[in-house]
Amino acid sequence: MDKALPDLATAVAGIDDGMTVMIGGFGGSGAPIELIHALIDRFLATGHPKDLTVVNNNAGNGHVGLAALIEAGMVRKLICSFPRSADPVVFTEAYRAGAIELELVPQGTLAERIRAGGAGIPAFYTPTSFGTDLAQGKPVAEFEGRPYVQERWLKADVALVKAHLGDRLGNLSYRMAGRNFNPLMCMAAARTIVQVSQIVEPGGIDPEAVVTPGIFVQGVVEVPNPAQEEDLNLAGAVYPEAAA
Amino acid sequence: MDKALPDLATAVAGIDDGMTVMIGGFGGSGAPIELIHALIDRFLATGHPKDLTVVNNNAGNGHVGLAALIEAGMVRKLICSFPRSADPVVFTEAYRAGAIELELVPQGTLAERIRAGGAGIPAFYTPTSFGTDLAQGKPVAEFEGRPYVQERWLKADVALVKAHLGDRLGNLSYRMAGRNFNPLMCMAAARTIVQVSQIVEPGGIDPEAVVTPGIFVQGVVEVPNPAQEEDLNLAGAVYPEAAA
Amino acid sequence: MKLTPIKLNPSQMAWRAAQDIADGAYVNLGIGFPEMVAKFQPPGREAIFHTENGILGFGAAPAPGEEDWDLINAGKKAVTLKPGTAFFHHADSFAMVRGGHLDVAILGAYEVAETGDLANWSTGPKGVPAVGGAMDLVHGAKQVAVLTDHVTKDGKPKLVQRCTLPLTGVACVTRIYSSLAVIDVSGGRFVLREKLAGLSLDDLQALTGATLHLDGPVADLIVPEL
Amino acid sequence: MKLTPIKLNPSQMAWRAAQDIADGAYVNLGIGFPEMVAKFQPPGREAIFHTENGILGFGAAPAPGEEDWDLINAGKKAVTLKPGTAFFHHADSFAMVRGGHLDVAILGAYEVAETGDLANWSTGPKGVPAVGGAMDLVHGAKQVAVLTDHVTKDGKPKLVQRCTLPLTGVACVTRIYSSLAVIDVSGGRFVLREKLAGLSLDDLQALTGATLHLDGPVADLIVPEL
Repeated sequence: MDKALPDLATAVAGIDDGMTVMIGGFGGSGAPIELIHALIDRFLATGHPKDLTVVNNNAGNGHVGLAALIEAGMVRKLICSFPRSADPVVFTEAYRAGAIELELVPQGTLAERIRAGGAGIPAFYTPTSFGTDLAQGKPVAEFEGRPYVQERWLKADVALVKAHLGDRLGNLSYRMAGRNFNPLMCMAAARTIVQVSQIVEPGGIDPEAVVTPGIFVQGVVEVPNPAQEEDLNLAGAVYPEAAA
Repeated sequence: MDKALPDLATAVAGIDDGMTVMIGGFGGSGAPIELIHALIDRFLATGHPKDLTVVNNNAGNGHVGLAALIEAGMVRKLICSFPRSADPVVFTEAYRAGAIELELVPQGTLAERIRAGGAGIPAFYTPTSFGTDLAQGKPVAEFEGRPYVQERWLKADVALVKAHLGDRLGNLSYRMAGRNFNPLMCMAAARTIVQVSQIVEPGGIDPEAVVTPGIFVQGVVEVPNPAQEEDLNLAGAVYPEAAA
Repeated sequence: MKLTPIKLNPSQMAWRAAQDIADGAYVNLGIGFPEMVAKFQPPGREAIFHTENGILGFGAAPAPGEEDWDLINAGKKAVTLKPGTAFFHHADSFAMVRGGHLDVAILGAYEVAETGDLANWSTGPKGVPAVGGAMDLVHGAKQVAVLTDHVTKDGKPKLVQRCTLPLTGVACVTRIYSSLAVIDVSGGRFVLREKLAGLSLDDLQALTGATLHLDGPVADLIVPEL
Repeated sequence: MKLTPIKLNPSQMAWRAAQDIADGAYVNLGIGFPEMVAKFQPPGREAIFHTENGILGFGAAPAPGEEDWDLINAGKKAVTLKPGTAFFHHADSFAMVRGGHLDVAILGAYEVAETGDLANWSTGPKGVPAVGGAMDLVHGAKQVAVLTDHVTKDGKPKLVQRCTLPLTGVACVTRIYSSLAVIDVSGGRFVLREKLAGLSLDDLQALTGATLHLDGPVADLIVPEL
């Protein structure tokens, strides 16, 4: 078994129009910038994929990564908790123009819905959002005298994930708070594609410190020294550069 | 903040009659034998605690650990998935005599109910047990054309847990498959008491390899070279020895 | 290989089941006979074995005296580490099971119905009930296979129209490796795929509690001597 | 210390809130002013700070130029490691929140009602809505405190009978640290605990949109110059 992929173009080859794509990261930490840019490259070359539904905590920052994906016109709908950032101009303009649909989900509910999708739990109850606009239309039930909102699982066709180390079996470790949504999205997607800073031999990650066991991963591509979204934005980067 | 406890007797001092006690371990792996035996010592000296509801995957093996707790007459009810073992005589006799109540729960549902208790999820839906005797009396709902059973969270007053390394903040690592239910039970109990093979300085566990963050732990006691239930049973051990 | 025996022994059933496990498959083997499947992986294939108690990618049993009792499988038997083994807690372990991430689960059976219903956890109100992970495993794995003698020790069919014992799961079994045949469970019917060459279809039907349907040719069930 | 100012500045509000955080408390500080509370921990007390994006026990901001952008808080600001820091994923992070494991969450507010209802995520249908972790944090933490100016920039009360803006949570706030007073929310009432010495009860009531109840003596709200 060898889940290693030769390059980024191969890694994003199977993503089709209309798919739901989970993209890891919280702001820039743990964001798979290179995978996203490879997907944009494919769209610019072929016109596909488009009409994507993207799941991410945020809505991109500046003109790289997720913001660039939106700016390229590939995203029909965004499911996120916090579509604000230091420079949210791309999403904000698309949203105000009615060019992108937004499903706003409380952050903990978003995380739990994704985990539920990966764990085979079609629905669960949470106190979060009870009595608020974000609970509208959702079933409510009382347990032990307290009201709860029923939330549904969230699954994806593909997850694009950033990890630190990976092996050919798909075992992964992360780097600090770059972990965030990434391990959950690995669980919830039919096909999980991971960029790692280094591919190591099986056993190269301590079995006690494997965060994502390989069963949740379908492909691993090595991207040494990956870009950080914040560094790109501080430098005023735009992707693709030609669009600047 | 220092969650280190001076000895086992102190560690089990706050457990009262009628409490629900989660006990970690799968069979003997990850079973907090020394904490259990300290609790038996207290019962033999004071007559308390008794009428306990115990949550564990199994029902004990031989005459040590959980089996010894049952044999001492301290357990009113057991919530478990698999009350069989190589030598399940203690539980089997108590059960046949009507001296102990059994709530049988599928293993994955047991794990998820405990996690739900720790995560503030009062109920969830699972395909497990649909159409079986173990779903009797539970609400059923259909999602995307498939039937599911509603299960409720499980919480405890106290969890007795075995880990490998621990620090004074309560951060824990485990040893191989000794992990099992232990991290979940840490989350689901109002008071989690952990025996560790070694107490290390904060930072002594790699922050990437902390399995249970300290927020889920209230007390840590050092038990170097802890006994393995299997070794005790292979040696024919009985606890307390006087009862042999 | 010699003449086909009257019925397969457990090793031979396990061997046959192992032939259907693809390279790279994620597999959970139930306690007892199904555990033997791991021994018969065809050369060149590397399946990854999952055990409910939180290990993925473990190795074979250690030499006697080399056991580490923190490194056991769901049957509480000692196993070993391999490069790439991963440990995780029980909730993550059953997320793998319930979430549909396993390719194959192979379980034992008291009864299997033509509806795919399985009974394998309770022989009735007598005795101490114990379910373990069986009810979880029958949901989620892409293939739920059963490894079982074709009939009980008393000679009664274990493959039946409707189960009489308490169910483990409804409409969950997809394939049966019995001591006499390989049978798919599909659309509420038993579909015969392979049978021992020395056994007539009529004789096999007589040992089966529900109709065996044919859907294409029936191959000979051929296994090595084990 | 000098004469009590007309109103507390954000640092002084944060200082006052910090005095109520016990040694060993697990604390989540909302984005913005509440983040300042960490700076004012009294000597000898060690609170453990949680951030939604998966860190427990992080340290202060790094020196400029020393940022590691994988080591950030929920406000996407760089933080630092401390001995005993732990990393975890978002589901575990919100298990801590929703599961009742935090001792204190301190949040900002647009409006707080005497019922304990909080509005702090949306100023209405204009603009881009963004909720983040606020709706989760108001459930689960044993104490949900609000740090806020007592009135809006236009001088309107932020402490009201009923919220008019979209709610973050129902009956969730337990204590308010305002620029003028410390107020408990209990039994559907505002209970005044401390107020600035230079402010009469009548003046404070005039700036408050619901009745201030007294339950025992009202202490002077005394803070250092910051």
